[in-house]
Parts: sequence; structure tokens; C-alpha cells
Amino acid sequence: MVNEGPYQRQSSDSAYLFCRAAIESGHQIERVFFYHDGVNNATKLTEPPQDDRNVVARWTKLAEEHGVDLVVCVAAALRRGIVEQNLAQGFRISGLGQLVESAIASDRLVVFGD
Amino acid sequence: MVNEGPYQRQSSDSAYLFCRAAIESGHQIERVFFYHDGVNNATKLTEPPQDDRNVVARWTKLAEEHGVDLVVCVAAALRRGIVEQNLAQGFRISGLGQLVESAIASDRLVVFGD
Amino acid sequence: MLHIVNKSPGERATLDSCLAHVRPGHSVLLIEDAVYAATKGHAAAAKIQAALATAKVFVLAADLEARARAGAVIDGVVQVDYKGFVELVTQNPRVQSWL
Amino acid sequence: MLHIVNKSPGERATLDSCLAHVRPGHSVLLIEDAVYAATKGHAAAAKIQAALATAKVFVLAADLEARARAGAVIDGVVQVDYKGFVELVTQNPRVQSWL
Amino acid sequence: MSEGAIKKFLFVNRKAPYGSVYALEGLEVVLISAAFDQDVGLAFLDDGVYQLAKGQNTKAIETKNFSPTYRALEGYDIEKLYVERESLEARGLTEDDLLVDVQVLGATEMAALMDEMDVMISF
Amino acid sequence: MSEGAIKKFLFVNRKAPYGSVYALEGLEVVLISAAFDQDVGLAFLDDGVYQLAKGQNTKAIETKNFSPTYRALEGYDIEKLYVERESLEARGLTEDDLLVDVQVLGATEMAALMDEMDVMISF
Repeated sequence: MVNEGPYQRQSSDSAYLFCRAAIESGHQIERVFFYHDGVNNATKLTEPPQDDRNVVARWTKLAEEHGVDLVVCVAAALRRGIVEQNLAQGFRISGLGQLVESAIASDRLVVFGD
Repeated sequence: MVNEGPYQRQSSDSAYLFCRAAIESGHQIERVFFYHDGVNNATKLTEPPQDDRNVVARWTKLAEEHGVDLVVCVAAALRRGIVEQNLAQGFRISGLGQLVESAIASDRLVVFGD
Repeated sequence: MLHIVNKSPGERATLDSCLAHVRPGHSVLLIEDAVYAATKGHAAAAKIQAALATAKVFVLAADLEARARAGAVIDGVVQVDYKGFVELVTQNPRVQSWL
Repeated sequence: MLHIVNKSPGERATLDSCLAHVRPGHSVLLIEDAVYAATKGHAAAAKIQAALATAKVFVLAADLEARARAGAVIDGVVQVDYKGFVELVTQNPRVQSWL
Repeated sequence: MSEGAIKKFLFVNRKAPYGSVYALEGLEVVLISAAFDQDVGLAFLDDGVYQLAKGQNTKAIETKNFSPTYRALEGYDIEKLYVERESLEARGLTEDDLLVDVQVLGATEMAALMDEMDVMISF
Repeated sequence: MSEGAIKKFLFVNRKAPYGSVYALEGLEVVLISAAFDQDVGLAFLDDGVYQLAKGQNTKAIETKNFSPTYRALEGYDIEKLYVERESLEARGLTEDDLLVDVQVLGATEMAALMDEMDVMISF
């Protein structure tokens, strides 16, 4: 669960690096749920400076290469202007139930936020 | 100067209510500069719940009714996916120089943030 | 000079940072979650009390009411509305937000 | 149980909240700005020292290095990389992030 | 853990309302969780205790007052509300200042409660 | 104030680097301000002093290391860097741990400095 948007705070970076390390260690990341300002990780309109990381693009890559399900909370997204129109590849918009469902089905849930 | 996005923190609300009170008291708000996550105030794609305030729409209204110049920092906006394509009415994207220029020209600069 | 604090003293250190830089005659305005600092029985209230010896302390009424603490403000702290907030900004030649 | 703290003790109260809920045998992991808490000479280091009496304290090396504090970690605190972070999560049956 | 098993959830609320969205959006997760027939509890500590303060009036900040929702939790069969004693005391609050009935726990008891959970989601 | 007058600016840096973007984006404002021929100073207090720590290496967090920029400020004629003594001491730091030459001030002196400014922009 990621609660902060890209760049403003480190939460999204930490979550991404944690996911990558977990996959490299042979674990399965079933789903990353983006809530609160975390939904802002899902915009395809970012153009970060060339000499810095591209937060959105590397989430997309994680989804494509490792089948990680990137779910953006619809209620939080509507408040913040994340809709199908500006949704980056690899993300999907769905309900809060997906968070609870993941918490039930997974062995662990780790929250990254502010 | 507004440093936080809509809904996540109260900064944007406080800034808006301050601006409105200043105008009602006969002062002139020359410019509101949106920086850091504050640039997220400028997306036209938000659809907040009916029973809550519409943060973006009331900034637009303030610009239209009182000629307040709403400036979004281009560098911060590119990092976060705010571009002409999703820019709400009344806002314009420009450089950081506009913040410094305002600070020089205005009697007061108040910072609202996290 | 006007100092603005917007975060709860139970969550952040900004009230302490602010109070360490308040000079005699300065004004402090508590808004948003910082309004809790000026309420009776709060662990931070003693710091506000001490500041009142040399400075003026204001608290935004709108934020107190939202948080159900308007009736609990300690003596000596003045409640203002948004227009009062604007006046404080115009009366003081400089403003520092302790974010 | 694994407790994760991510904010600097100079800025937020989350380290204190966390430590008040650490039981014997628990693990605490400091990441992001929280890594400062485990550095020599920091006002919060004594709290970490006290926690070490009954709990294990880990700190994320990547975040220490970014902040130029990898050489200043107090004795008894263990540096881990991201894979170590993953191991801590798998070894502990529950995780609480003190945000 | 098999699909059918019931897990113990604890939603940990540590932030004041209105200053940030965590209290409101946290409550939205809690309401959804009711539909999944799990064992759900809510903990309020630190500034989170302010979420339950009686008499909130958000008219002047022009924001939705969501505090009545805490009273509605009972209707969703969410009845385990734990409030930390030390957090109340440090803020000059008593149980009488709260808008719902809660169980007051000391920090040691709260820590023990957390240690029994399967999932903790914190805001 | 007339258009041509020079104002005293103080950029107040109070946040640690990398945990949030304030240090980086704050620096971007400082660099721009150099073009306006104003009287510009930077204050570092609280966790802001960490921005100047010598030896930052961001490789493992895969984020840009912007600390060399503080060394470049001199080239922009920004030479007034004030660091608060109490903030250094509470963090176990000394001037030797910093990557640029600074003027160390006590909190009382910092407060007096602030009281002389025309504009303060805080991050």
C-alpha cells in the first residue's frame, strides 16, 4: 500500500525498491494498492528531469515484467484527478475492496506513506 | 504560495479561505503560486464527492471573479504530470521566476504548506 | 513579525522550532492542526503559556470549531476569524510559516 | 512483530509512538529520514540505545548512505539492505508502519 | 492462510481530522472492510483520538464533517473501538469528550492487542 | 516598495534531504532568485542542516544527489549561508561535517536575523 505521490516524499521510492528486492528474493508481489496521494503515482503525464528517476515508468515496468497488479483507489483518484484519460500503462482503477481483499489473501501487507 | 495538493492536506483550503477573506477586506491578491505538490491543485480532472468542497473549481472561480493570477510552477508540474492537457481554467504554467517576482512586487508573501 | 504554525505539537516539532525564534512583541498564529496546542490540558499548553509572557498568541477559530476545541482555549490566547488572519498579516511587516 | 519508522525524530513524534509499543523480542526498522535516530550524538540516540535492551533495531543502509550518515551508526544497531528489509518482513508475522 | 479464514484486522488511526485526509480516507477503508466478514477493530492513538471528539463543526472551514460516521460504525457491526489512555491524557481529553463508546487501553495493553493481529493498516 | 528596490530574502530550510522533495525544490527557487539581483541568504535549521552533510551518496536509493549544488551557490553570488548551532548540536554534527563554508548562528541570533528580512520563504 502506497500513500504518497511521486517525488514529494520518499514513500513511493521506498515501496518500489522494496518490491523489486522482494521479487529478486523469490517472493511474489501480488498487488500494490495506491491510496491517498499515492494515486498520483499513476499519471502518465509526468516528465521528470532527465537526470533523475522516472517514478511512474518504473512502476509500469514492474507491472509488465513481473505481473504485479497496480491498483489505484477510485475514490481517492477522483478527488485528485486521476482518471482513465491520464492513467499510465500497467495501472488499473478499482475499489477499496481490492485493498481489503489483498490483505486477506496475502501473507503480508506493508504500508508506505507519510 | 501553496505547497500541498488538494484534499491530502488542509494547506490549499487554508490558502483559499485566506485569499477570499483578504479580497473581502479590500486587499488585492496579486498572485497565488503553486509549488511542490501544490501544482496538483491545477488539474481539471478532479471529481470530488457531491457533499464535499470542490477545491479546484473554487480556485478557478477566484481567478475569474477577482482576477487572481494562478501560476503553476512548470518544473514541479512536469514532475507530477500537470500539463496544458489537464490544466483547469484560470491557471497558467510558468517558471519559478514568477514566485520571486511576486515576492519583490508584493507587500506580503504567505506560505501555506506541509 | 508574524509566525504561523499549522501542525499539531503531538505530531511535529514545528511549534518548538517556532517558539525558539519568537522575539518580544512578535505574534504567533496557530492554524489547522496547530490549534490543539492552545487547548486546556494539552501537554503543549504550558509552552504557549510561557510564550504569552512576551508575545501575542492567536488561534484560528474556524479550525478550533472544526476540531470541537473552541471551548477549551487557554486564557490569554485570542481567537480570530479569517479576516483577523488577514489583519495579522497586514499589521506585521514579515511572515514566517513554520512548515 | 516488525515496526517500521520512516520520519526523522527531529521532525515528528512517530519514533516515540513506535517505541512506546515495542514489546520484548520485537524488531524496529528505521528507513528514510528515520535513519538519523540511530546516529551518534543525535538527541534521539539514547532512546534507540534503551530500546536495544529488549528489542532489535535495524536501519536501512541505502538511506544512511544517501544522507552521509552510514559511518555514524551507534553500536548494536544493524544495517540492512533492501533484501534485508524483505527478510525482516517475512520473518515477522505482522508489520506496523508508524506513519 | 486459506481463502475462507477470518483474519484479525486493526486499523490504526494516529492523525487528527481535517489537517490531513488520512482520518476521512481511513474511515472509508474501514466501511468497505465491513463487507468482507473479517474481525475488524479500530485503534485510536496519538492525535488519532481527536477524530472522535464530540461537537465538531466544520462550517467555517467549508469542509465535510465526517465525524457522524463514527456513530454509524455500529450499524456495520464494527464495534471494537480502542482508544489509548496516554494519548487522551496528553491532550487534556476524557472519555466524556468522545462521540462514541470506546474501550480505553493503556499503551502496554495496546501493544499487546497489536501483537495479536493478522493485519494492521495504519493512517 | 518601488520596482527597483532591493529586498532582503531569506530562504529557510528546515527539512532533511531525500525523505521529501522540499530540499531539492527549495534549492531550485534559490538558484532562480539569483537572477533577480536581490539580497539573498539561506538559513538551515532543524533537519535542514542535514542538507549540507558532506559525503552524500544516493546510488542505493536511485535518486539524484543534488548536494553538489550547494557548492555551486557561490558561483551565483549566493554566499550568505547561515546554520543554526543548536540544530547541529542536537544532531551530533559539527561544521566539519558540512560540505560548504557557513556562518554558524545561535537560535537567538537567527531570530534577530529573521527580524531584519523583507521576505522569508520556508520549505
